[in-house]
Amino acid sequence: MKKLILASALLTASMVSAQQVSNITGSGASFPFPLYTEMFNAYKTQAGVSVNYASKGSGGGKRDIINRAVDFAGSDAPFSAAEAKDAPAEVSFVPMALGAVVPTYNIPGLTTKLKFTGALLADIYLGKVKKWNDAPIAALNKNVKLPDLNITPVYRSDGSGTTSIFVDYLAKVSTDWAATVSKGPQSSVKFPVGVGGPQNAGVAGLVRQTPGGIGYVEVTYAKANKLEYGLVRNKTGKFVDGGDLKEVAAASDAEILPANGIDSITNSSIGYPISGYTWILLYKDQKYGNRTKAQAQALVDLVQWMLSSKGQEFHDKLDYGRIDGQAAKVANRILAGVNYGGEAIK
Amino acid sequence: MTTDVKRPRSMTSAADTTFKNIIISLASLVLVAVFLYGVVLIAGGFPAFAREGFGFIFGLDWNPGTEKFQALPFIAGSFLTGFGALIIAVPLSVAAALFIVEYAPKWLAVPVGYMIEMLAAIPSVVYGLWGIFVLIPAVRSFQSWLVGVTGLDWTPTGIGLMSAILVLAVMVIPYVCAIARDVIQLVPNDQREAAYALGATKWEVIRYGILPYARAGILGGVILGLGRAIGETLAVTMVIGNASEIAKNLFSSTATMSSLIASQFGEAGGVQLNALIALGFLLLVFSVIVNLIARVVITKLTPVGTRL
Amino acid sequence: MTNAQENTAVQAKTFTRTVSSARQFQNAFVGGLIALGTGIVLIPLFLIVGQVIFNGISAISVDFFVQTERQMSAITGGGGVLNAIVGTIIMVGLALVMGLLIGIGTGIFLAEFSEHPLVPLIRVMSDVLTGIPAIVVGLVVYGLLIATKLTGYSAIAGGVALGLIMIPIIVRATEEVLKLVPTNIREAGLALGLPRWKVTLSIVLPAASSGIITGAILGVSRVSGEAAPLLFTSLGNPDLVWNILQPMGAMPLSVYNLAFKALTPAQNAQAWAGALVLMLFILMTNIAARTLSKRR
Amino acid sequence: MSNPFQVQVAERTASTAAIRLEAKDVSIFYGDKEAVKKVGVSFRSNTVNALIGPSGCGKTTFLRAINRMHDLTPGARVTGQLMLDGINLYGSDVDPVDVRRRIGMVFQKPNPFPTMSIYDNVAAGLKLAGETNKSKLDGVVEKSLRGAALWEEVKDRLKAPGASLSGGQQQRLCIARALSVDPEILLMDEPTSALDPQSTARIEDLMESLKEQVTIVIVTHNMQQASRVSDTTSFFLLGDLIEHSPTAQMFTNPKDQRTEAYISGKFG
Repeated sequence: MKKLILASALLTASMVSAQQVSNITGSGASFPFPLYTEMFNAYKTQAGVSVNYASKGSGGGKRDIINRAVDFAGSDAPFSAAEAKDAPAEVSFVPMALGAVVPTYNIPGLTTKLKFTGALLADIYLGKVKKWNDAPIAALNKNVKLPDLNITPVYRSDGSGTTSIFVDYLAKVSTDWAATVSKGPQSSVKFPVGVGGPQNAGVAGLVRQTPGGIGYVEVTYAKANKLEYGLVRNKTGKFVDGGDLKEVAAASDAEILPANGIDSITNSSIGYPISGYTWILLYKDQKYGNRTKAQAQALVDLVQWMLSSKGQEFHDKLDYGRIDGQAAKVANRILAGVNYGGEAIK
Repeated sequence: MTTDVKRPRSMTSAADTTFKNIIISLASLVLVAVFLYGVVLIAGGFPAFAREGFGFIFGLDWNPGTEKFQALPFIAGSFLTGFGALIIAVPLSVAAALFIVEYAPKWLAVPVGYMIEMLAAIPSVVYGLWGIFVLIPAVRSFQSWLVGVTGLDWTPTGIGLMSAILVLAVMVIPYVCAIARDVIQLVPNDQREAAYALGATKWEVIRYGILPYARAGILGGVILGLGRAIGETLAVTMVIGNASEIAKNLFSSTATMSSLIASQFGEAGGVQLNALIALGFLLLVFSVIVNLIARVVITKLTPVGTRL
Repeated sequence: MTNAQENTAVQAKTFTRTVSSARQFQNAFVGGLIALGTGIVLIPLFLIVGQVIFNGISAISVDFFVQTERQMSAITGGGGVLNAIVGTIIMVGLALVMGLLIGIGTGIFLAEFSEHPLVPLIRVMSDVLTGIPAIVVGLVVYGLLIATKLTGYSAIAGGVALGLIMIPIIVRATEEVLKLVPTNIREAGLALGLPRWKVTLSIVLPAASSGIITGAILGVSRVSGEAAPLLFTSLGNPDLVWNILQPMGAMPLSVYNLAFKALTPAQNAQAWAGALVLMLFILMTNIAARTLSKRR
Repeated sequence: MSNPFQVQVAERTASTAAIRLEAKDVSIFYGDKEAVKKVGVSFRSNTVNALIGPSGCGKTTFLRAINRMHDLTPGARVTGQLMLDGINLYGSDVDPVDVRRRIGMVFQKPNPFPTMSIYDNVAAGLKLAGETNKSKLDGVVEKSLRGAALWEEVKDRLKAPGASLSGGQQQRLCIARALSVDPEILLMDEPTSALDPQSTARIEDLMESLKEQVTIVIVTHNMQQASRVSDTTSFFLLGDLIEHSPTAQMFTNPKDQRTEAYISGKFG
């Protein structure tokens, strides 16, 4: 039976290659999933190409692209050393959007936005700050009447790019965190205290249902579901709102994006400090397996469109940061390097 | 008188040999499938086994940050939630089975039986939804009440072992109940009549005339329920909290083998991926053992009228 | 049961005086407990069904059935689950083909060739398949078909995963009903000078068909709600696709994605609506199976 | 394909041999247990031959050996020779399917095919062997049902399920089914033991007319039945064939004391 499947697979594959490419499959990060959903819907109308993106997590996307099980992957994190080693050829990382992670909380009766520092967030998630009226919080929020309420930290129980950006930030601002929990970006870590909820919905649900709860979610999700979230102090000492796209853009502008497109912008000198890139991953040399030039072309067209103003128009509506300025130049240059067995595409 | 012309080969015994071979090949695919399960999981999980040794099974530290992968918390989680669910589900299932077979009039027994089976028709992901939006708040209220009464320094969250146990209990009830019902129905009627003839009350009839006969079969159903509970994934993942540690108390977050696979597989790579596949292998082994024990118990011990 | 009841009645009339009031109290008390337990069992059913209907009904519309997930938008709303409904039908269909072919074949082997030395082994292995959790099935099919690039993410991989779950259910049903077909039916066929394969396929199997169909429907109802094995194999697809070599959506996947990965509360309502549709489908298959097995 | 059995088929009508079926030293074993011991007996063309004896005497076992039904019983083994028109049915190049095609069987309990109509029950033998000619099938069905004296009762409801008939009708349906493939020998294993006296009488009448077409071997518990319907009778006891005689002689003047004891009801 396997033979039969294989035979029919080959048959269909050869049939498909003869036709115009109308399907592209991707998988990976759930962080940009709402954005990509809108983009790909529009792309289907505009270009007639169906893009199927399965939101399964950055790690799953990276694994899929390494296994060449998909045409492209989405990821909020660069390759780990092991992943880079497993990849059979060079994979290009095209930055596609910026996202921010915000601390959301549930304190009954509170109407003003709370202020946090990175160190405070780390101490909360390390279990060092236990009550909402503890001194470190009170010191930052002098005009707010804080209740004598236990803090319940809530984290993502599934592996996630959101966690990756959040813990990367905590590792940069807290030596304790870096020593005991995570040294850098990592999609699932062992949180010393708190409870885990699955997906954004799980975290948000837990926070909403738990008086005294605090969690971290993407700002997009927080806004769409009208969650309370706090401001975070950046290096300049300013308390920044992650929902302000200008601040997120500022964070990326503060750093020069390297030529490979990969950079961590958490704890940036200006802008919102818990921000990160999300990337589209594709093989630099598109000629592999029985991949046709038409397929390669279709993919590059898609990514180009996503980087174009037509693709980037959805960012504002959904509260993702655009890729523009220097980052956009880098992104386009990376995409221009994608080829088909040495042949340039376009 | 007859026109016995030569018959096509398909109408001879020779064709039977071909038929037999086809049937055996089809049946052998079952063996191939089981073999492939073993090969894929062992091959995929081996690096993790090799790295951790017996620590994989007996160690407590699962931490992707330090690349330490030891699975005891999840093995414990699977059995804790499984047995916990049974503690709740078994008495209720047996009660419901007795109600349907022995107590309820037919007009009530039939719809009640249908409704209990409907519980088995609800997809796991729906249980997950229900768990998050209904069960967890309910458990949290209970926790708050408990904290209020005892003054314990807990933060009620609703998420954790207890919620997983409850959701699993609801999910295994239809399985245990169906088997309990079947075996109680199989108890010969003269058992009941003999007991009644001695002047026993209904409960005494059940206690001394029926339960001793049905006990083995019910036990088989209970073990089968344990197998279901261990393998259940999505619903548990949503409510258990998925903390990589053994539950400290009834309400703390923990994880089961299947919930950990579901929540980490998507993001895993490298050794973590191997470790999750190895965990899949352990899960396979445990659930297969549990299921086979259940089958043996049911088939060997239930011939009607045999006492344990 | 009726017998037992009559007995109770008779006993109540004649022996009331000899039963001590303590025993009577115990009897009534336990009866009450049993009824209470049954009531407790039914509570979650009403809660869940009520919750699903209450939350999902608002998102049910014609569009929900004729549009696809591609048309869902966090910004504008709308869209439906046609892609997932079709995907579930296709993949469950594939699983059914695989389950029926291997399941009936194996069932025939176990029942009709019961002297074969492989029978005990294959019976145990079929039971082993029954006990394998769905998530492990997903892992293994992922390792077998996707990691090896044999099929890639595709409906066929999803169908194989669901088929693996369905096989043992059909094996068991087939074996059991074949054993119920009287031996003399087989002998009558053979005595007509028919070869054994013809007797098995054209006389014995049809005689057992309603039982096998019941088993198959139970299998369908069991796998239609499975999301775990599809997450790693069929991947999901927001578009309506018919090509089984492409990734494909399925109802449980849609419910899962809409509930946990979607952005807006309106999309969560669609998750409940999907759950409602899925539950109704599974309920209908269950009722169909029950009706058939009653008629047998 | 040189099958001596089939070659013989073409010539058999021309054969003048009156003996159709002959057993030589036939022993039948279930595992180590010898259920039928070195039986030698012959049955002539167009006769009814009864096998009688107490339960467990081996008569049914012997009957089932004639059309190789034991091939399907694990552990069963037949030794000796069973000849149809001089050809050993257990010869290495004889296909049991061919044997059964020529030697039909009617069973103790009526066993119509459960899912089939009356028509399909009778047509099954030909239809499943690949016959598709509708008018030929119609002809065979009518002829067989007439042969089994059932036609008049069922001709208006041929599409009704076979199982909807009464017990006696079902058994005649089974006889019609057996006749449909035009067997030369018809084996009947206590065909009336599950029927009421009236149905029994009908089937006994039927046997009388059937022997025009076929040679019948019938196992019966009922000695009156044997005396009424059969031309020869064989008495089995504990696996041995004690006596084989013309029926009239057997019941009036048995050669063996044990036969006499049995038919006079001293045991059984």
